[in-house]
Order: sequence, then structure tokens, then C-alpha cells
Amino acid sequence: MSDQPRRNLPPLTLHVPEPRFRPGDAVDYADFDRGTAGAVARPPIDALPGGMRDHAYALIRVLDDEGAAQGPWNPRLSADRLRRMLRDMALTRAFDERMYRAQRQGKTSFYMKCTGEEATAIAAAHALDRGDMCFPSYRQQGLLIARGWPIGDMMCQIYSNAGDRLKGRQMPIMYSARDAGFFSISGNLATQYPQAVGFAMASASRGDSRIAACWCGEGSTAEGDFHSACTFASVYRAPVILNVINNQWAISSFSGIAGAENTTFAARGIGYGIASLRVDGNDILACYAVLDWAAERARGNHGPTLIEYFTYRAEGHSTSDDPTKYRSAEERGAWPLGDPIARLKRHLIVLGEWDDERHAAMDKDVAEHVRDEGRKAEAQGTLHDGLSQPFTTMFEDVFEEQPWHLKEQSEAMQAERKAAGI
Amino acid sequence: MSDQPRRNLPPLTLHVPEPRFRPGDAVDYADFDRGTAGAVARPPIDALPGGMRDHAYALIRVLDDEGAAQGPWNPRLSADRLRRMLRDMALTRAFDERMYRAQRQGKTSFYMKCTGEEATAIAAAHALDRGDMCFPSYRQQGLLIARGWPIGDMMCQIYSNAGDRLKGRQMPIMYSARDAGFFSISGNLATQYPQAVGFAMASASRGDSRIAACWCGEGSTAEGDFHSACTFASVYRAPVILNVINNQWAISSFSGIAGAENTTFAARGIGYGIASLRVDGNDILACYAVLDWAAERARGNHGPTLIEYFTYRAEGHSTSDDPTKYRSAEERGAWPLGDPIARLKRHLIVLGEWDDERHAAMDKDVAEHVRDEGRKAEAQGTLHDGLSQPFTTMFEDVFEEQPWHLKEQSEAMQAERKAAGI
Amino acid sequence: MGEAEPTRGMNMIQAINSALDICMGRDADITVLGEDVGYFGGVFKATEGLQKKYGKTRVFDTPITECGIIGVAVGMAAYGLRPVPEIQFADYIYPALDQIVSEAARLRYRSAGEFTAPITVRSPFGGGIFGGQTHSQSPEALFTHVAGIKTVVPSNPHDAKGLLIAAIEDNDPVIFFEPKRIYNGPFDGHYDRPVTPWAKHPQARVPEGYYRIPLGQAAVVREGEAATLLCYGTMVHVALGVAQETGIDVEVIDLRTLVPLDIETIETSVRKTGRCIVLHEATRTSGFGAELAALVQERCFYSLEAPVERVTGWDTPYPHSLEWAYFPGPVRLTQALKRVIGA
Amino acid sequence: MGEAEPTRGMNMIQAINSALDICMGRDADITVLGEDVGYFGGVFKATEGLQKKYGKTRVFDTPITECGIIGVAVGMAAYGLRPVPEIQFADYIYPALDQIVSEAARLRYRSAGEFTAPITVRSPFGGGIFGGQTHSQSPEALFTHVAGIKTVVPSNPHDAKGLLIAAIEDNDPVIFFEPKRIYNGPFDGHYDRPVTPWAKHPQARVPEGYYRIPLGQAAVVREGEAATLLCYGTMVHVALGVAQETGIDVEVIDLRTLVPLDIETIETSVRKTGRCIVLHEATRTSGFGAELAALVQERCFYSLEAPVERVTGWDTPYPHSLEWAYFPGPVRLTQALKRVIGA
Ligand SMILES: Cc1ncc(C[n+]2csc(CCOP(=O)(O)OP(=O)(O)O)c2C)c(N)n1
Ligand SMILES: Cc1ncc(C[n+]2csc(CCOP(=O)(O)OP(=O)(O)O)c2C)c(N)n1
Ligand SMILES: [Mg+2]
Ligand SMILES: [Mg+2]
Repeated sequence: MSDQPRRNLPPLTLHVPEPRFRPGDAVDYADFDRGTAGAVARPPIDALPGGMRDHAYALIRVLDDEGAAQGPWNPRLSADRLRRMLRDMALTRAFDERMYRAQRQGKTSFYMKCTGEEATAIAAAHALDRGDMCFPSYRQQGLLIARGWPIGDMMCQIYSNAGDRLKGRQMPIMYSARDAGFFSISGNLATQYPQAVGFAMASASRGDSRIAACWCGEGSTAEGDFHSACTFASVYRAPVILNVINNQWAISSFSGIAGAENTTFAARGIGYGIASLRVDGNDILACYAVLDWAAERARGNHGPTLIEYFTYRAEGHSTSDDPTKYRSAEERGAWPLGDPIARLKRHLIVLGEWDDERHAAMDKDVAEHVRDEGRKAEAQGTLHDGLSQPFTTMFEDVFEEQPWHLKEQSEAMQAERKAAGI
Repeated sequence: MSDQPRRNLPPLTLHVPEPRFRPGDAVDYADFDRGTAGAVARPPIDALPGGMRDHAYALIRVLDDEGAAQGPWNPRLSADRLRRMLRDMALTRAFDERMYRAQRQGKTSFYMKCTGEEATAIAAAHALDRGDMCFPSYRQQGLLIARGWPIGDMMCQIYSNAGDRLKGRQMPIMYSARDAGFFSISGNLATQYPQAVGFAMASASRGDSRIAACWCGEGSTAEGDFHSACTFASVYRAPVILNVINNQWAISSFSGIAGAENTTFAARGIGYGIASLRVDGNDILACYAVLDWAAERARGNHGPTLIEYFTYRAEGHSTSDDPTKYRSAEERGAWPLGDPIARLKRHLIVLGEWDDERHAAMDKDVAEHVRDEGRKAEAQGTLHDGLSQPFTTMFEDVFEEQPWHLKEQSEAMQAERKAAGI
Repeated sequence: MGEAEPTRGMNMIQAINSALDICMGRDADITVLGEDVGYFGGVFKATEGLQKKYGKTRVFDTPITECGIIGVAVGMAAYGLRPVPEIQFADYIYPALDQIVSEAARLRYRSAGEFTAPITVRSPFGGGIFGGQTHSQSPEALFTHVAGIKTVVPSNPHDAKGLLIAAIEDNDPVIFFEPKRIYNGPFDGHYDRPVTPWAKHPQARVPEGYYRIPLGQAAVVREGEAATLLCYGTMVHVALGVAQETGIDVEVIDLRTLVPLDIETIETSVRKTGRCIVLHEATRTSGFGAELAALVQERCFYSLEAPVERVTGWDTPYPHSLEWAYFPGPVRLTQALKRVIGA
Repeated sequence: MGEAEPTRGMNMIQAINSALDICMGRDADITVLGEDVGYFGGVFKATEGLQKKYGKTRVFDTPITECGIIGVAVGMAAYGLRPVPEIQFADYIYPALDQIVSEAARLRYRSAGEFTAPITVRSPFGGGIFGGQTHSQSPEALFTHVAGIKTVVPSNPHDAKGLLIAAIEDNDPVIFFEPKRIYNGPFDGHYDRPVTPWAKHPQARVPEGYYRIPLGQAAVVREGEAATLLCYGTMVHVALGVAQETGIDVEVIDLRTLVPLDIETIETSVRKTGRCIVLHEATRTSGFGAELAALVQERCFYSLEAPVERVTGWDTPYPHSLEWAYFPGPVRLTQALKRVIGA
């Protein structure tokens, strides 16, 4: 123990982070440093993490303000591919709009949009191989859509209707689509992180070539699962891509509550010796490029990559909250990295590969597609139409084989329904 | 999804880390880079973490091979203080020796030594104020000893005897000593980490001046608790010192299984934006200096510090294992950073403040002290002497007040003992 | 326990908010922390206004790590504060389980009283809001198995406030589960009828000031002779509803505290009625109903005319769209009641 | 279930090691991971030799994060492997609880069978080795409350091997708790007598080859008329010891699997004896004994001559030096037995 007499020490103070803008505040991002499109170097895919730590604090951008693609991260995609990515983003947004309205109309209990963040998921679907396994959070509907999964199937899940392959068991948007390499979504944040690492380790241990990728929000990085995933990924050099969508909000908590005042989320990876990149999440070319880099790195047995996508959650957390209660309504409009669809549209126009008419036609087309699929899905029922699943399905799939106690309970339920005249 | 045809990809492989030396291997540390004593800069105590990231990869050393103190981290302690630190280390080692033998003699069920790591705890006890709260792991007995806590009291805990303040409830070495600012040790690794942060936050929120410190091994950093502690410490800039004792082994697992192949443990702090230092854990002057820096930083409201102490677990994990089963017996002798007691002794001799005779006298003195206290403690019973605690104590302190069911169970126990004629 | 006047109509959320407000006003050591509890006032609004009133260092948002929330609370308690952490949904309490079970619950015991953990963990629990598998669970049984934790479940605004104040003032860790289905109004299990708001319910007249409902005391909310119904939380209203609908003269006991349990009230009632049903929403196997059934048959064996029945959720996850088939509602209870009465 | 000859004398550790070895030899998907399970072969030596035989990518040490161990195992299972993680002590399973309860247990259900988690979590549990509060716990009740998990506890080398093989081959997650007190020899609760090694015990003659003991089947290890003792793990030997010492003609049922439970064997026995005691080491309140007592009185009410009694650990943490006062040994059981017989 110190033998100095007890010193006359100044009082400590507790720092509690506070976002810059609250409801009613004018929003000013003048001092926001976006960096310059094209300015960040592209390391070789086998670069040692120790040599590229600065990348965790930079912001990789490809699309400049004029809509041109710049620098070493320019993925040089075909115009065809760019148009498909544009359409996937537009379709995702249209899907979100419709399902949000469906919730407001009482057709489902819950919905969550990914508005403003579409580029992060769509880029991944295009950069990864179809056999690569995705372990998403609840805001990666874009992955499924861009992998060509029928949106009608997604709608049936949201409606818990007769067409719901998950038999009405899961909350809306908790999709599972093995055939699309899309792992069953959990309601518990970040649990998918170590699972993705485990999948990647299994693939590596079997000499397979499939890699894994997972997603979580910046808020979710605080969970212990995130830490164990990074630890395992680093120790066994797992072929996995750890994606953190920093949309700056976790329900009502701004990213400072997750640590953003003192660090970036990409920097978390540095501590584990994991290659870490930070990218403009509203720039789909940059997103594609970093994912492609990380995927090639993983496939070459050079280990995992952690990627932070800096973006902005343009809408509420879900249908259950009203964001104007905790943040300035101006933020969305003022956000300096713009909208991912508008930016890709502009790029295509600059390239001479797109125009407003074609864009309007595309918007109309996706809207019709969503409407048609929506009608078909609703024809199979919506949540409150009455129960679309036989009661007995409830007792299935708890185990592979139904043990006696579940058989008894299933029978009791039948009796109960009979007694109730249902 | 990628529309490229499925590519002919090379097989992945799984990397499983392996220590350099296994039983029977010759040990060669020739390529081990110790750095140079005195070479690492000492940042101001209010340095921003972003400006001192390299410190997480350096190795702060003060004592050079000749026993002289070098460089800006030299804490310039009085000879008196140095002698007291030397004695505290010697006493800790003697205590360990005796209790280890006591276990071998069947006087207790279990013991754990800290041999080779004494400097890390003794330095802390000297650098921190007595009011600062320590949240130790099971290998910080040195803290208690150097804070002047009676070793007889510690022995009684180890023996679960009549003098055990913890009433025989805890496994040996799981001390609790509130009056010494020593938090109750848990058997569950790393749980003390967020607890220390909570204590520090509480102190800060009350405008107090007490700070907190916690300890865990490099292996334990993988637990989620470590991550939540770092996250909270960073977000609220808690006045806490997060100490990681990297003794390179976690039972039979070498530090590579905790991530050491790709990073340092100090570097974990970088990800959170926490000031992070890496220090020669067998150099007590360096240990003192970094702790003093971190404590002043915390007291000045400049936030937390994470410190990695690079050391070597010279003995087995506990009395339950035999280290020659999983590592080369040569490692201990070849370890390039030496022994903390020998190094401080040499320094004092170089200073002209110590000599072999005084050292021998000190050794004799601490041995006698341990022996005397040991006898007194054993006079109060050892584990298998029969039960030293009344049975009813077992039902106390579960809650502040004993509810009916524990009263009933306590009575049932009494009846049971009576029936058994005990 | 003296109840302060005047009273005011409150729903559960308002009553909980009032309890927090009053405790924080009386004791500067009380600190509220959790995900979204600060500026926003919690996703269910239970902490609304508290940050503004008591400041950011006493009411604050936390990172999303339940392990960290409870771990930090244990450390704050070791310092001398009385933390009241919120776990946003009971379904998310598992990452904190080690800190609750191995740390908070054992701290007093393992340190022989040197350190204690007077923490009240608030968490909304139970189903009935189409929350699916991860917003509907009732994990109370897990906590009742752990020595050193008290578990409390209120069933109405009046009790919620009085019990929460008692929990916060208790020197041991308390898990305080709030049945979210009845935050806004009592619910008798008839999911197809309009929601009744608390407004006119007598238990929604809540004293504005300080009062406590001691932990460990059940309430006989309906006296009767035909059978004893042991319940807590939402199920109290299902039990009362069935009593009214069937006209069967049951005695309904709202346990309020699960550990320590009010065994006297239970025994007295079962000795009188000779029949007993235990109710809960949680899965049946190893639910708290098992403990209740075990206790009742152990202690009232010779008074029992029929086996103790359990009316519970099924041994499945809580399914989203079939939640009313999972929920142990009036039909399930009525059938059991007829069996038990007829036996 | 055909048992392969020849047999060999094995203790529990050897039997478990043999099960792992045989399964790994038959199925390349089986992967063993956990703290210290690799080169060292585990702190109790259950995985000894496996890394050498099957290589580092199939048997490997992990970082010390139980959450990570199970999370990674779930991902490996999603890939198609059959992971057999070890949790070094059951007391350290809590950090993994969310991955077990919210993930492994629900994966099949929530994905309607698209993804499954055929994981066998091995973990030494129970007291009797002076392990204190954090090396002695029996948390089985927690898992039995969670839909989608099977829970298995062997009581001898023969069963340990056959049950572990069945668990590993099962397509659902199984928690396999190994009573560490009987790793080296059966233990009847007389802590003051010398340890009997397995060597001469008939159940220690273990077939060297492949065989399964199906999950969900109890074993009547002693037939009797006076009372039914329901037990598992170490307590089976306490029950048998008391039967011998007291000469009371009890029927002893080794449950072996807790979920799914072999209810038929239990019912048949209790109907015959009319008396029942349930035994476990875990704390009493909401322990698995509560479920057993609840079930027995529900299903055999009219056959019962006395209340079902519970002989269990007390509702305290497992105290280090007083562990034999905590442990439900022969005295406690004998007293209960006399009460139940005399009733
Ligand atoms: C373990 C757990 N804790 C808490 C929650 C409640 N919750 C759901 S979403 C959310 C915020 C997550 O924010 P972030 O990770 O940033 O993702 P985003 O919503 O921004 O996409 C919270 C706290 C949960 N689902 N699981
Ligand atoms: C939660 C938990 N998991 C596992 C263990 C078992 N265990 C005890 S000590 C230990 C190794 C810890 O190594 P390290 O953190 O490096 O500390 P050291 O022993 O080297 O001081 C393990 C795995 C435990 N006590 N708690
Ligand atoms: Mg977010
Ligand atoms: Mg270590």
C-alpha cells in the first residue's frame, strides 16, 4: 500500500456520452471529415494486419461528389452489374415501404426497414459466392433479395401465414433460407457472430472453399459474442468476414454509447490482430470492393477481415419506435454521405449507362413486383386473419422426434380447442 | 449472389496454434526481442490514446541487464521503498512455498502460486493508494501481502479453519479483505473486470477520489466480461486500471490460444480507444512506473488504462496440474526476462543499498515469519482436522435475513447430525 | 407499510416509474442503468423523465451487453450504490446469467458479508404481445433455483410500486419481472376481446407517495373454498376471470414473491380447499410450478383430494402466430379446474 | 444396442474417452473442442490421446470463452459437423447459457428444421472433491426447463460410454453432465471411508467397441417394493448404499436421461411401491426433483401412501469445508426413507 498520507485529491467525474443533436436541434455536419474518394490505399490481400492498422481509422470511398469512381478500390464492375445492384437496392427499398405500411395496416405485428443502408447488404450479395454462408442480423433483407430469393416467401414469413415456411413460429423478418446461404436470424443480438466463425472454421477444417460472413450493428458489438467471435477468428485465422453496420443508432442510443467517441468500430479488430477496414457504407462500389478484398483474403487462407460500414439509419429502429423522440429530425437530410441509391444512380448516369426515364421505369417495375407479390402473399393470409398454421405444428421441431411429453401436450391442446369449440 | 460460375477454388485450411516448445524440446529464445531498457517514451498522463498506440506493441523496461535503472519510466523510488518491495516479493514467494507444501501434506485441498510474477502485484500495492479498490484474480496474493494484510489470516482461509473469516465457504486462496481494498475473489474468470469498472464509475459519479483496478490472466481476456469491461471503461472514461498478467500459460494452453500469435494483449485496448501499455512484468520498477502513470491518469479524469505485464508462470497452474506434461521444463530457466526478485536485488546492490548478507538475512526473516504464522494458523485447524465451522454457518449469509426455507433446512441439518451421532 | 395518500390512477408503467422516482428522490445511491433507459426513458417508458430529473450520472444508457450491465452493477454495489439495472426483455437476460448467478447471488455468502449486492434487476417478461420466441419468455424458474436471489413478479400497479420499492430497499439482489402484457391493462386471457385499461381497476389507485409491500408476502386476491389457484403476474387475471366466468368458488393467491415464498398463506389455503392448481406462462417442465406442486404435496399431502395440477405454457418456444395456443388461457384453466374439482 | 465384445475394465474417464474415440473413428464430422482438451487431454483427461490420433483440426484447445465455445459449435453444426464441446466445469457453463438456450436449443424450431444443432456439451458436474462453490455445482435443472435440449447424466462407466455415443449420434443438442465425484470410483456418500475404485464394479466392465444406450430410458438398478428412489449420477450409489445398509427393500431407478424422461418406468415403479423419494445434489428449490415430485403426484396420486420427499443439496452455495454437510448423503436419505416408509 502507498504509505503517503491520504492525499487531498480532486474529485473524479463520470463522463456520460451525449449525441450532438437531440429533437429540435439544428443539425450541422460542417466539421465532418469524409476524407476524399479514392485516397485510401488498397493493401495486397495477404497484407499482415499489423501493417494496415491505419485502415481502421480511414474511410474507404470510391464514388466522389460528381458521381465518378476513384482510386485503387474502384472495383471496375460492368454496367450490367451496376444496374443489377441498383435494382436490388430499389427493390429492397420498395419492399420495406410496403411491409412498413402492412404493419401500420395491422397485417403484421412488426417490421424493420433498412432504409439508407441498402448498399451494405446488396454489395455483399454481389461480392460473395452463392455458396458462402451469411449469418445476418435483422437488417440484411437486402442479402436475400439480391440473392434472388422470392420476396413473396419473405412476405409470407412476415405475415405468419399459410405460406410461411417457418410455420408462424418466428417474429416477422426473422427469415431463414438455407438454400440462399442465409442463416436463421436470431432475436438475440450478436449470437450469429461466433456461429459464423464456427462455420468458417468447419469449412476450413474440411478443406472446403466456402467462407462465412456475419453482420451486426455497431450497438451490438458490445455483446460478449462479438468478442469471442473476434478471438476465435483471430486465433484460428478463420475464413470469415465480420461486418459491422455502423448506422450510428441502436434504438435510441447513439453510437457514442457503443464507444464511438473514442474509437472506430473497425478499430476493434486491431486488438485481435485482424485486418480491419472502414468504408463509406452508402457507397456501394466501395462496399463491394472491400467485401471482395476480404473474400479473396479469406479464400487464400490469409484470415479474417473486420469491416465497419459507416452509414446512417434513415428511419426508426422498427415499427415500435418513433425516432423523433430522441434525435433531431434534420439528421437524415443533413447526413453528408448521402443516399446509396441516389449515389449509384448518379454514377451510372455519369457513365452514360442510365437516365431518369430508365430509373423511373425501374422504380415502377419494382413497385409493381412488390405489389403483385404482396397480393399473392396476402391471399395466403395475414397475422390477424386467424391462425394459418395447424395447432399441432407448434409441437413439432422442438426435437427431431417428438417425446412423450410433447405428444401429451399436443393432445391436451387438441382437447382444449375442442372444448373451446375452435 | 455472384453470377460467376462456381469457381475452382483452392481448399481452405484451419490454422491451430501450437507452442514452440513441448515436453522434451530444447528451448531457444535467441530470437526473442526484449527491446532495450529505457527506450520507450513516457507519454504525458493526459495523452490521447490515439497518439500512443505504439505503446501497446512495445515493452516498457527500466532495469537493464546490469541492474541499472534506465529511461523516462524510471520511477526514482527511494532505497527504502525498493527494499520494502523486495521484502514483499520475498515474503510472497516464501508464503507460496509454504502453502504449496501444506497442500502436498494434505492440510488443504488446493493451492496456487504466483512464482515469477510477484513484481506485478507488489508494484501495484505500492503504486496505488490504499483506498483504491482492487479486483484481483486468484494470483494476486502479493497485493494483500504488500498491503500488510496478515498472512496468518490468509492461511486460515486456506485451511478453512476456525480462524477463517470466510467461514470455510470458499476454496483456498479465494480471499476477501474489504479493509485492504481487496475484493472477494471469484472462481469464475474475468467476472471481476466489469465489476471494477462499475466500482470506478460509482466512485466517479459520487465525486470521490478512489480509483479501481482489476487483474486477469492473458487466457481470461477471451471471456465476454473482459470485453464488456473495456467497453464500459471506454464509454464512460472510468477511472480504472485494467491489468492483464500475460504469464504465457492458461493451465495447459499457451498464449497463442488466447491470440498472442497475431497481437499483444495490450493491443486489445486500442480497439476501445483505451490508453494501453505493455511492460516487462519481471521488472518491478517498470511495473511500478506504468501503474503510477495509469493511476495518475485515472485520478485526473483522463480515463482508463489497460496494461499488459509480460511475464512467465514459473510453476504449474495450481497444485492440480503438472506442467512438465505440456511444456518444456527448460522454458522456466531460459526465460529471457529473468526473475523479478533477482533483478530488484541486483539493482539494489548496484545502487549500493543492499548486499548478499542482508538478502540472506531477509530471506531468513521472511521464512521465519511464514513459519511462525503457519504454526499459529495450523493451531486453529487444517481442512481435514474435522469441521471447524458450526454447521449452521452454512445457512447464514445466503440472504441478509434467513427466510423460512433456510431455517427449516438448517433445522433439518441439525436433526441429521443428531441422527448420525455427530 | 403505511400507505401514503393521495392516490392516483396509474397503469403498471406509471406505477413502476413512480416507484423509481420516489426511491431516487429518497436515496442518492440509487442508480438506474440499461439499454435506452436514459433520454428515451426505456422502450416501455418505465424510466421516462428520470434522467432529466436526476441527471445523467444516475440514469444512463449503457452499451448493449447484459453481462456488462450486471457486472458493472455488482461493482457499483460493492462501492455502496444501489443499482437498478433494466434488462430490456427477460429473453435477453441470459448473457448476464453468470454475473447474476455466480456473482450477485453469491457475493454476500462467499465474502461472509464483507461485500453485498443490493441490486434490483428490472425486466419485462411474459408473452401476449406477439413478441415471438425472443420477446415473450418467462425465465423466472431459473432464478428461483439459485440460492441468494429473490424473485418478484407484480400483477397490478399498486403492487408493482410497493414491491419495487421494497425490492430496491432490500439488501439482497432481486429479480423483478414485470409482466409486459399487463403494463397497460389487466388481461384475463381473452385475447379476442378489447383491452381493458387499468383506469377503472381498484388496484390501479396507487398512492402517490412512498409505501412498501414486503417481499415474501402473497396476497389472497379472492377467497374461496373449491380449490386454490396459485399464480403470479398476468396469470392472476386469468385466474380471476375464470373464477368469475365459471362461478366456481376458487381461492386465488397472487404469490407476488416467488423466493422467498409465502408458504404459510399457501398451506392455509390448500388445507382449506384440498385442491390446488398452479399457473404460469413459462414452459412446464422444471418451471416454478413444479416447485409449487412439489411443496404443496410435501406439506399438504393429507389434505389433498386431487393431484396438484399445472396449467402452464407448453414445452416449446413461444411461437409468434400461435401465441394464444401457447398461452395458458381461460380454456386451459377451466378444463383443469373441472378435473381438479371433479376428482 | 447390440453390445460389442470384448469388454475391459474402465473407469468413467476411460469409458468417456473410449466413446469419443469410437465416435471420432466412425464419423469424420465429430469435432472435439474446449479449454485444455487438446495436447493435454483435458483437466480430467477425458480427451487424452484424441488430438494425437485425430489431429489438431478435429481436437483442439480453445480460448477461454464458454460463450465462444458453444457459439462456434453451433456454427460448426450449421456447417454439418457434430461438435462435442467440453465445458471444463459445469459451474462455468453460465457464460454459454445464451448460446445454449437461445441458439442451440431453438435452432431447429425457429428454422422449421432448416438448421439443426447436433451438439453434445460434455461437462463435469457435482461436488464431493472439495471444489467449493465454483467447482461443485449441479445446474441440470436449468437445462431441463428449456425446450429443445436433452439432458443426460450417467452413473457408471458402462452407461457413460453407451449414453455418450447415443448423445453424440443424436440430432438434437444434448447436455451431458459427468458426475466428477465418481470418475474414479463409485461413491456411496461415506466420505470418511476409503475410495472404492471402479475396478471390481460390474458396471465397469465396458465393451471395447461400439454400443449405444438409448436416450430416454431409465434403468431399474435395484428392484424393490418398499419405496421408489429416483436418482441419477452420484446419487445412484448413495441410494444403493442406503438400500444395503438399511436393508429396506427400495426400488432404485437410475434416470440416466432427465429430458426426455422415462416416465413409464417411473410410473410403473411408484404404482407398485406407493412411496417415492427423489434425490439430487443440486439446491432443492426448483431443482429437477421438483419436476419429478410434481410429475409423480400428478400421475400416481391415487397410488401414493406418503408425500413424495426430496433429498437434495440445501438452498445454499456449495460450501468448501462443509461440503459433506451440504451433500445429500446416506444419513439424509435414511432419515427421509424412514419418514416415507413410516407414513
Ligand atoms: C441480447 C439482446 N439484447 C438486447 C436486445 C434488444 N435490441 C434489439 S435491437 C437493439 C439495438 C441494436 O442496435 P445495433 O446493433 O446498432 O443495430 P441496428 O438496429 O442499428 O441495425 C436492441 C438493444 C436484443 N435483441 N438482444
Ligand atoms: C469461466 C471460467 N472458465 C474456466 C475456468 C477454469 N480455469 C481456471 S484458471 C484457467 C486458466 C486461466 O488462465 P489465465 O487467465 O492465463 O490466468 P493464469 O492462470 O495464467 O494466471 C481456467 C481455464 C474458470 N475458472 N472460469
Ligand atoms: Mg446501429
Ligand atoms: Mg496466464
